[in-house]
Amino acid sequence: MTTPSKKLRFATVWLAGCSGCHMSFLDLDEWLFELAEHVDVVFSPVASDLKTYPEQVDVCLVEGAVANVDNLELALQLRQRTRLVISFGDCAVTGNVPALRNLWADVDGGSRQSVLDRSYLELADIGAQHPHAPGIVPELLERVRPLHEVIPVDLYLPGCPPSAERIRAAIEPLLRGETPAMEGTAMLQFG
Amino acid sequence: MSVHTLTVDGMEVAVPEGATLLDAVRAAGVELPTLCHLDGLSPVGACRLCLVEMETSGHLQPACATAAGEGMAVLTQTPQLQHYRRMAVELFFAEGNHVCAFCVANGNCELQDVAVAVGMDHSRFPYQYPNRRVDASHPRFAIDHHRCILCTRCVRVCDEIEGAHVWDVANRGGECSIIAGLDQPWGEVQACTSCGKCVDVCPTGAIFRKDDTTAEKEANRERPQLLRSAREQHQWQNQ
Amino acid sequence: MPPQAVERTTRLIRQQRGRSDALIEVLHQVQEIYGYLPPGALAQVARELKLPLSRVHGVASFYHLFRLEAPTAHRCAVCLGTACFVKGGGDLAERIEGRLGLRLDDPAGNGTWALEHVSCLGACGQAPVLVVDGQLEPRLPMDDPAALDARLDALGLTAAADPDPNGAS
Amino acid sequence: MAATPQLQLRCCAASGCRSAGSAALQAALLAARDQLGGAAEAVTIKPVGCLRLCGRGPLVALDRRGGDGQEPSAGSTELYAELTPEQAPALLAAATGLGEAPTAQRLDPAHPFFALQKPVVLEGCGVVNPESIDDALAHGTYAQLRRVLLECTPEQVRDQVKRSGLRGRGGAGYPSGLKWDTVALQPPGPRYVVCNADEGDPGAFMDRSVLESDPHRLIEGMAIAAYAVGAEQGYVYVRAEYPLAIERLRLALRQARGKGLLGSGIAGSSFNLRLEVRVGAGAYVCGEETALLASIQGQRGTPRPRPPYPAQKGLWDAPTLINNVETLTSIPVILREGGDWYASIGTEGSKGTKVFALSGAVANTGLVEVPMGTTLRTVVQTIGGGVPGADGPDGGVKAVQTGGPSGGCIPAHLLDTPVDYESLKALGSMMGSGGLVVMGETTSMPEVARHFMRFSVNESCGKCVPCRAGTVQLAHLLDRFVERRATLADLERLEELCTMVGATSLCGLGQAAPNPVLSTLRYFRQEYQAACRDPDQCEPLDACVLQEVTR
Repeated sequence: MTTPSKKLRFATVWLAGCSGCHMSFLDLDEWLFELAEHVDVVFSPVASDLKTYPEQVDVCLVEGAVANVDNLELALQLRQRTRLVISFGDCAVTGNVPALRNLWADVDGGSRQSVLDRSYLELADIGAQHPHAPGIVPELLERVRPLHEVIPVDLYLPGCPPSAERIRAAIEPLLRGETPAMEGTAMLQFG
Repeated sequence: MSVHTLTVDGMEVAVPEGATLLDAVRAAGVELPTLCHLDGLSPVGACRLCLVEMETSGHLQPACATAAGEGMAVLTQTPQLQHYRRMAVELFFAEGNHVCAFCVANGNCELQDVAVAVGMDHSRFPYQYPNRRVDASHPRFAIDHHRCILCTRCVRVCDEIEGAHVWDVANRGGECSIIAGLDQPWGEVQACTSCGKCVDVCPTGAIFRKDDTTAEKEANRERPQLLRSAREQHQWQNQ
Repeated sequence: MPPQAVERTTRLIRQQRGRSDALIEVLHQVQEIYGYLPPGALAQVARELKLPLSRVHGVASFYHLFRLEAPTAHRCAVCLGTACFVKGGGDLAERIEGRLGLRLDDPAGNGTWALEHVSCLGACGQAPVLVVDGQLEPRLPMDDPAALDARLDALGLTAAADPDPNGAS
Repeated sequence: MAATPQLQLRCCAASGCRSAGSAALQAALLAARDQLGGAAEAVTIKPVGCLRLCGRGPLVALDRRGGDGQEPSAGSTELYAELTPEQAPALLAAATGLGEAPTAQRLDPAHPFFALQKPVVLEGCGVVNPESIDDALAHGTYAQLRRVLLECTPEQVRDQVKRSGLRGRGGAGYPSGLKWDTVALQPPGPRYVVCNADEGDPGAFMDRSVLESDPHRLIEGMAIAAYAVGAEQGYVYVRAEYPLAIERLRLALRQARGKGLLGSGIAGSSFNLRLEVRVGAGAYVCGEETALLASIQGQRGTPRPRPPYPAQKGLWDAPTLINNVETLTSIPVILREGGDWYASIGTEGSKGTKVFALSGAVANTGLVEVPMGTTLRTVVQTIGGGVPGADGPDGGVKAVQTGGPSGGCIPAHLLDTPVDYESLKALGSMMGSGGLVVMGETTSMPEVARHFMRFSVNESCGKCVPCRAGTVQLAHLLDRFVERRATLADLERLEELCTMVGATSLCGLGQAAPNPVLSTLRYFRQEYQAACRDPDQCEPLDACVLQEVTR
């Protein structure tokens, strides 16, 4: 039934997050082999070497919030090229920890300046200076946003990180062409 | 004692005179989410999660703050009510800074639980990121206003059970916040007896013990009811 | 706390027979004494009305007419009620913000002046209106910028630091 | 009888005219009278309350009574507007036939603005001196209180109120007689009567005018209400933004106590009543009755769920009658003329008259009392004179806002709607307390909606989450429409949240807060749609997406 040509084109993306969701994904251990029978991993920080997000992706797990222009560009691009986009983990779903700098949106200088000053000047032991490498270090957005505020999202998979069981319970039905039932503490609880 | 008979989602239940609609709903074995309500404290009807629909008039009433009456018929799970409840929970999440991942109450938080109960997988309303305060001036406890949902349980338990009235609500609208004394650091308010009841009743991780870290907070939300029955009925339920 | 003010506060609380339901009335009168409600005065009110401190602060901070910080020397209120809104109250507020170099509803203002909004003064027949140091100013001529400027100048709504009062705006 | 006419100058001393300089004008008139001497000395100059056309103050009315060959009661009245103190001598000279009146200042009393009014609540407004109980007594105030105390049982009084069909003028339109019965028929014990004078709707100044113009009539109405429900203690809760109203009300209460019309054994009966003024401190929500009760008791003005209603459990848990200023001020006339007389005015479901505060983009702004059922067109165009400088079928009117932040915007094409509780509700607005703000063609409706939503954000008490957090979200959503960066999804979300906030908020403020949005969506939807970005014109990564996320 699952001939190679019918394999889903599967991607995972890492935006502004700690990569914990990807670690949890790797916690799926041997089930990953099963997954590999159903999907081709076409783009992923943990399972692929491609640098450009490919066309015609079926499913994409997006970890992390949208915090800088690179995140934004990739989010917009993957939306265009993906059938089913999944907000993967609390950072993508709510903004979570990366979005905490939004608390400073209304202070002088705004959240972008405040977080840079704090990180690179105030807390620096030596060589305090702002990172500056145009074209290499992406510019921060003034506000960190959850993924769905930037692009339409098809499925929300919360958790910080979502447990391997939860990830599996969300992906398995997709492989069968079904929508997973995202309900109850096991599937929905934040944190 | 007289009894009222009413129906909850079509099920007939009998509750004693003086019972609330919430009592009736529970008597019918129906689960209704609540946040501001806590047994043993006076009802305020503020969180709107326990709204039920009066079958004849179509009016929505907070079950916690409405007296059960003879012949009433209430609906608790209409699609509309479920829709409103989810939106209310989204509004709660969006107006504060609720980051479950590193919250002291993670796994023991009523807000987290109602989010699951109403099926909230994300908030359609943008988060507001209010820049609030954390007050750790009390020797044993702390209050993190980012996590406060203004349920006023702390205000009520301190006033009605402990009798100290350390807490109250200041300001209004979206600027509302829980204050101690004259909006002073908690540790400086002499009225505080350090009884910890506000910690026990807080539905979230807003008020917590300082020695608890992420996901370590244990609440004791039955305490007001136990104290009240001890005081009023002279019945002690030693656990 | 100046002893005289403390004494006056005690007296006015006694006039209310110490009734806790007179709290708002008492706060009005205490604000008359100090120009605002300093914490010491709130503490005295709480003590003498036998009310919890937090309750007194909760009430004082609920009502917009109670000030918890010392007011600026001059105050201007711009009405943003519906009639004033329709007749350009919003533009009027912006204009005054620019003239005085301050932000609407910032109690600190520019140090000398503070500009606040009021929801409606019931003077809708005279819209748009201002209240400048307690005096109601009706019918600001929003359609005639020169006349408006002259009127605002006459009311003293000019940045204090500005050497050329006509150069502002 | 002397053949010389009695001359009286009534100078408006209500706050509208005051801010336009009526005090200086009156002083100038007094000085001119002394200076002119002779015939001028016979001219009575008296301060009165609102003379209605507030937009053109200061106003003065000149009465000529009982001249040659006339009945003493007959005579003529001339009205003058926008008078300066310099014109005072000329006015006096004209009054006494010694000179030309300042014709440019003269108003036509036959103008529909005056001619179409039917003063019931405002009967004494602009006629009596609000600071003199003797003048009020001379005009018949307190006569009904005295009569009722001596001749009627409380049931008879309530019966007349029921027959009158009077409905609460605070906005909701609950039948007053029913409310009075509910309070009166509670188990024995103390009860209270409260006058809600916390007129907070932007655009409303009816109650302010009554308080400033004819406070004794309100006190009489309140005393009758107290008698009818068995209350011996009452409060008038006035918003602090009305200092002149408070001052005059306090003075009137002192005067009434001095005359034995308040206190113990009123007018020789066994009825006692203490009335106190409670001054608000700047909280719109205190116009909501349970919040008002909390505020009277010295607490934060937060509403509580009803039932129990204040008529059952109000101040200090005792049955409490709460009526607004206009409702209570209608009572003396109803008892004088009879409930049936009152019921003969107005429409089937909305009896009597209604006072409106007409303002905004309209030629004649001021206070208007008309029979219920008068069309909005009559009020706005015939009485109000339409938008200044505009013509066309609807006189440049785009919409009429009624009901303040709880009401809605009625579009010009529905101006033939009669003003009554049901008709306005059917249009998605409400009667509200009587503020009527006219909006011209240039007014942006999403901006109007945002104006009201910001008001609700500011005035939300913060107790329940739909109002506290929902109005904030609604205001942000409306920002997107005003700034023309909304999407069609925003439009959907806006409507969804409006419905939720309206259905689930704890009190009337929150429940009605979405009304200005919903009504403008209903009649001016195209303005919201026009403010939405066209998704087809927005490629991902193009300027408008970037602009949105990088804000």
